[in-house]
Amino acid sequence: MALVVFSSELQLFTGEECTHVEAARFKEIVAELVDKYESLTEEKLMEMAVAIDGEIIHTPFLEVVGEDSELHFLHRISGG
Amino acid sequence: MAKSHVSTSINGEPVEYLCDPGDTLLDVLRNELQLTGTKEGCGSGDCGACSVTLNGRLVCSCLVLGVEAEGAEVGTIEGVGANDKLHVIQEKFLEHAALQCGVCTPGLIVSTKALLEENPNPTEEEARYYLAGNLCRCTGYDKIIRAVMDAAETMREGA
Amino acid sequence: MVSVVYEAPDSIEGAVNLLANADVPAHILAGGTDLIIQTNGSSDAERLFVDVKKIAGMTEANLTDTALVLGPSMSCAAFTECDDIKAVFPGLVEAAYLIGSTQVQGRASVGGNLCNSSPAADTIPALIANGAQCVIAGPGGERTVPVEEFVTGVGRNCMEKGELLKQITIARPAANTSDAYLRFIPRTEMDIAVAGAGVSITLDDNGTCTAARVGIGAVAPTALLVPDAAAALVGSTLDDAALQAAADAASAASSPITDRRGTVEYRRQVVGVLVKRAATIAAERAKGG
Amino acid sequence: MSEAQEFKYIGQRTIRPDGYDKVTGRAQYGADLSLPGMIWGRTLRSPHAHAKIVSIDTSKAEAHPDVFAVVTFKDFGSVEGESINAGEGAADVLDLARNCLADDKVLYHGHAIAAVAARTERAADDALDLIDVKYEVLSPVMDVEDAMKEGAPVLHEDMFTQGYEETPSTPSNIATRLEMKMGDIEAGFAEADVIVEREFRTPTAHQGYIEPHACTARYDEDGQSMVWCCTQGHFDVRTSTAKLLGLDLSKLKVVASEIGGGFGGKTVVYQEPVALALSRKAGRPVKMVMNRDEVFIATGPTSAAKLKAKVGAKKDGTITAMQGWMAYEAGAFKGSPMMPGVMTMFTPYDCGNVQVEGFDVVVNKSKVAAYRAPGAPQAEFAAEMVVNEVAEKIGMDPIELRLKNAAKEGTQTIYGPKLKTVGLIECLEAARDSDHYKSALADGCGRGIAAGFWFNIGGQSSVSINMNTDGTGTILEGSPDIGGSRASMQMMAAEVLQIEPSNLKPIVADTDSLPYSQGTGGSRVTFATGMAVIEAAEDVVKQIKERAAAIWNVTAEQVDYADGVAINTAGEEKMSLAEVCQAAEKTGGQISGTGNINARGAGPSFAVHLCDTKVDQETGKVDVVRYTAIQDAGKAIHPSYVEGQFQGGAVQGIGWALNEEYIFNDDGVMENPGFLDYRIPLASDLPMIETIIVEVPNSFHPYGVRGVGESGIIPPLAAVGWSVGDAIDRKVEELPCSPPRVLSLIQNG
Repeated sequence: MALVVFSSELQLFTGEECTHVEAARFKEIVAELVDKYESLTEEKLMEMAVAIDGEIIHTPFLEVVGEDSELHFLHRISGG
Repeated sequence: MAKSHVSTSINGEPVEYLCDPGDTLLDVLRNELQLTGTKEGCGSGDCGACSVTLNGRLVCSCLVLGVEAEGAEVGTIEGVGANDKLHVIQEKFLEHAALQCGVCTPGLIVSTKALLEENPNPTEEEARYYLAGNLCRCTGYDKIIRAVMDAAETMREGA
Repeated sequence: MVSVVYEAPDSIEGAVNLLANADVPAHILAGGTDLIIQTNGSSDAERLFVDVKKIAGMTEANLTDTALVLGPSMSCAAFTECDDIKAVFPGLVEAAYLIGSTQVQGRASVGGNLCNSSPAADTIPALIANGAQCVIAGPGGERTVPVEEFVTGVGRNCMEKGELLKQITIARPAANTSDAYLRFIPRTEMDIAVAGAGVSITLDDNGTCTAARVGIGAVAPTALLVPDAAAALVGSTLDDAALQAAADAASAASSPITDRRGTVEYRRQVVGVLVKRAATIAAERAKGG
Repeated sequence: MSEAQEFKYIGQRTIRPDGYDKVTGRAQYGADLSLPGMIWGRTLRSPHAHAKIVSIDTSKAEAHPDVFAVVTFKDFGSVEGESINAGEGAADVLDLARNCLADDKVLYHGHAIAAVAARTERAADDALDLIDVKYEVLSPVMDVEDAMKEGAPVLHEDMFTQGYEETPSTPSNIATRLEMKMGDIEAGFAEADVIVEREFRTPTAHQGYIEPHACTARYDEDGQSMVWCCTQGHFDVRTSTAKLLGLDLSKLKVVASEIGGGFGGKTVVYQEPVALALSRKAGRPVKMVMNRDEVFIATGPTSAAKLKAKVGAKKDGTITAMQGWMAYEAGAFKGSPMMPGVMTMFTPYDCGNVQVEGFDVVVNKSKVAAYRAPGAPQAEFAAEMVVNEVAEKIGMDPIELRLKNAAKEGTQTIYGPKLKTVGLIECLEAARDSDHYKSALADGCGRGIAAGFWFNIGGQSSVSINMNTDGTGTILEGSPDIGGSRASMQMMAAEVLQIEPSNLKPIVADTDSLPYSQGTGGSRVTFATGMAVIEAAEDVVKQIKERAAAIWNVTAEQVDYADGVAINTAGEEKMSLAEVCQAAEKTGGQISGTGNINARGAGPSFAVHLCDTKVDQETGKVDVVRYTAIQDAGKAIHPSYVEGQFQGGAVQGIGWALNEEYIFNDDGVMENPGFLDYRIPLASDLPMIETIIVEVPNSFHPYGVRGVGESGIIPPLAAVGWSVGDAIDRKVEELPCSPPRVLSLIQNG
């Protein structure tokens, strides 16, 4: 099961720091999370970037998530 | 108000144009004569992007009226270097990567040419002060000054 | 529609005529480095520019046995190349050299700097220190005004409609006299003075100051002659106490404002520092000369 | 990627391919395009910092004989508050539209209200005077302190602070509150022997690019509209402009001119939609060029900020807790870079107990735009100043302290993931071993050191390489080249194709010629567009092999490609790339490679700077006497332009630290909107900027590139600030270190 760690901002929606999710791909993880947390929307999650095992992905969607992967949702970074 | 007729010389070629007496030389160069190598960065003489020579003196063309060029000799970036060969200063700017965005570059090259004509052997400090009126926001000036000093040396050797 | 009429007369009389008879706002165009910016944003429907640079003598400087006669529209670049003048009035030449960039130097002039009458003009304190006189031509003939009386307020001066600054004259100084001008700016170049100080010093053979003039700029509506600062120097060997007294006198004479370039307190302090430093340099030069 | 790669072209200092045009004045920038029948647009701007617009009467301007069109907000049609990718990340369309032309309120001095297109620029200016706007003037709110106060005038009645468990029911100027934390901050401080806590302020500062915003727009009712402009992202200009004017993307072509500097400030639209709206109404091409004062009052500054930093450490130098607080000005509309400020503040440190809280606050200044590592310089300034003070307090060398606590591979960041391979330790060691750090400090001087962290980004880049029949090729990329990136693209393609770089011509293609490409920003181009170039070039190589294989009647796998030559491993034959290209006509048509990617795996770039300053004790004037910038490039493709990025970033940071600041009067009117009084560094202000390129490869890039454009602006604020304080034996808490402020510190402590 992949470990999903929530930012303090997302914790406002989830009420917990992390959770384990059983899913093979990122979009399915999002579906699981939206199911699990009532106030968390797909839109909210999809507008964020994600770091899967430390690699920051700005527009995640089809990413394959490993059994022991660690996921962090974070704000998309832009730049100057 | 009728436009004024001006006969002048730009980069050694006779040029005539009509301009409003309130137009700056910069307006005339860019908008009437399509000599857009001379850039406008501020319109107030604070950035040097519009540097040209007027009767051999380095000036900001945004602070000269088009009508004042009557009978004068104007030198712009388009007149630096020959058609098929860059001026040493231009070559050195490229060699030293002395430009990033390049918008200040025409002004800096015109100014550097004026500097080295006045003072073929400037110290780094003299070069920095002479060029203080040419703002560059990209490079931090380091590579520009290196290019200027190298160009000076090369020109002295060639002289 | 804003429209400009441009005239370039070749004589003082011609210029005076144009200026005196203008029925629209008339401006004297010398280097244009202030005028062109100022009139860009102006809403005058029509205006007259009288370019005075074609008039004989306006762009030349002559140092005679008795005086410097300066054509007010001579570019600072040309003026600062005059080694003979630099030898006699190094401070004045420095002041001219400090106006703007190399590019601005190519056009700006001492006369233009004076006639623009900014409180922060660099050459005015140096002209004051050297006791310069302004020769003004007008419909009624010529008159001469000491430079410290020429400027009457921020951007204002004593010239009436139809008048034109024809010459700036400075008598050759006594032996063992020299000058210096310093200004303070946040960067090394390109800024308008936050404070400025021009000092002229005459020394006797023992190094005692026998005469001094102190002009300060950017710390009052006009550049000021500060007799108290000069008095603090005269009779001294420019020791620390005398220099500090002169600095204090300059600070006391100032009445600066707070604006984007400096605060009241800052300007008042710094003008004193500049007087001290300029007096020291002028004295060094007076010794050497 | 392998550890020690051998390169043929990468790492050389080639002459940039666009250089000739730039040193001869031929290169065409934003204001350099004129079209037949073109007229000029000018913008009416608010004289008030905060006011309701009661009415706008444009009838007199419209009646002016030289005027062709006047537009206001209404000409944008119906714009809804949805989010689009408008350059520097997601932006609210309605905010964007209201920033281009004010709707019912003006929110800053200089806020655009209407625009006129007329036969000449002067006539357009005259006509602006004929537009009658009636205002109900409101009190302006000019800094975060005032804006966050109870009862402060509110800019947006519909703005309720996001980021609390319960969204407040009354509107305020605080758009967002964000908190990030890890570990136990209280326990961390309890463990500390030394705690330093200070409050800091940084001013509103501008990107200060020399080229003002400029564009030429031609509306075409048949769907051939065109905008030519100087921008960091022409695809994003197309998105925004098309949205505001209700056009399909295919009906608008945006051409990126050469760009005269951007630094983040040219990632958003200001005039482009307005010019196209004017052109639509006027039936003529319209050129709009900002004056310098418009650039200052109405475009891009970066956030002024108020910050607090608190750091605890043990006597041995172990940092035990780091806490930060920051409030960033967003300007007139929400969206300051507070978030990256929170994320980057303490990232150079491997500390488990961290907590940072940030606020995004609207004020009556122009909407901030991205500026080089947006948000990081302010936050890391506060952090680095306090870290230096901790080192001072425990009597430890500041580099040693940083080495002891340096972030490294595996360091947990406050924003979630653990760091991959990074080069901070290598940068610190290079700083420690540098000639600069080992040199004695001259009398009356001070020395400062600071580190900086920036993420860098990847994102979408699209590239085509079209090969010609003589074996030369054109590289089409969609990322505007601000600092010489075409040279890097040329070198990377040359490295793959194994042909001379000069045989490849890189161009920035317009929006009709390539799929979407994200703009130039986030230090992404050499990394992400570089990856797209490599992919496109590999595609070309693949086709070269296939064509040669077809000619030799072998399989593509039997063909090797080396030194620009295809080799038949099953026979004796060889064909050069040029020969294969020449034969393309007979082997299936011309050869063209594509690389359309969404790059991930951007590698953070750490920087460490050293600064020596000398302070005039009687005037407070600061001179930078020596400066060294050290930064991890991953791999320097073109070392000269990498050094150029270090130097340029350093000097922008020096300017920010020393003299640059917006000055407003009591009515919120900017008093220094020009290069005369907004004092960016001059050639005569500076020494040479020494550079050390550290190369710790980024494993996600084929050549190890990280991206170097932004990190260099972060350390100077604290390196200069600490150095000044060191020279005068005081603690700097407010930037810039302008002479009056420094003199006051000297005299009043």
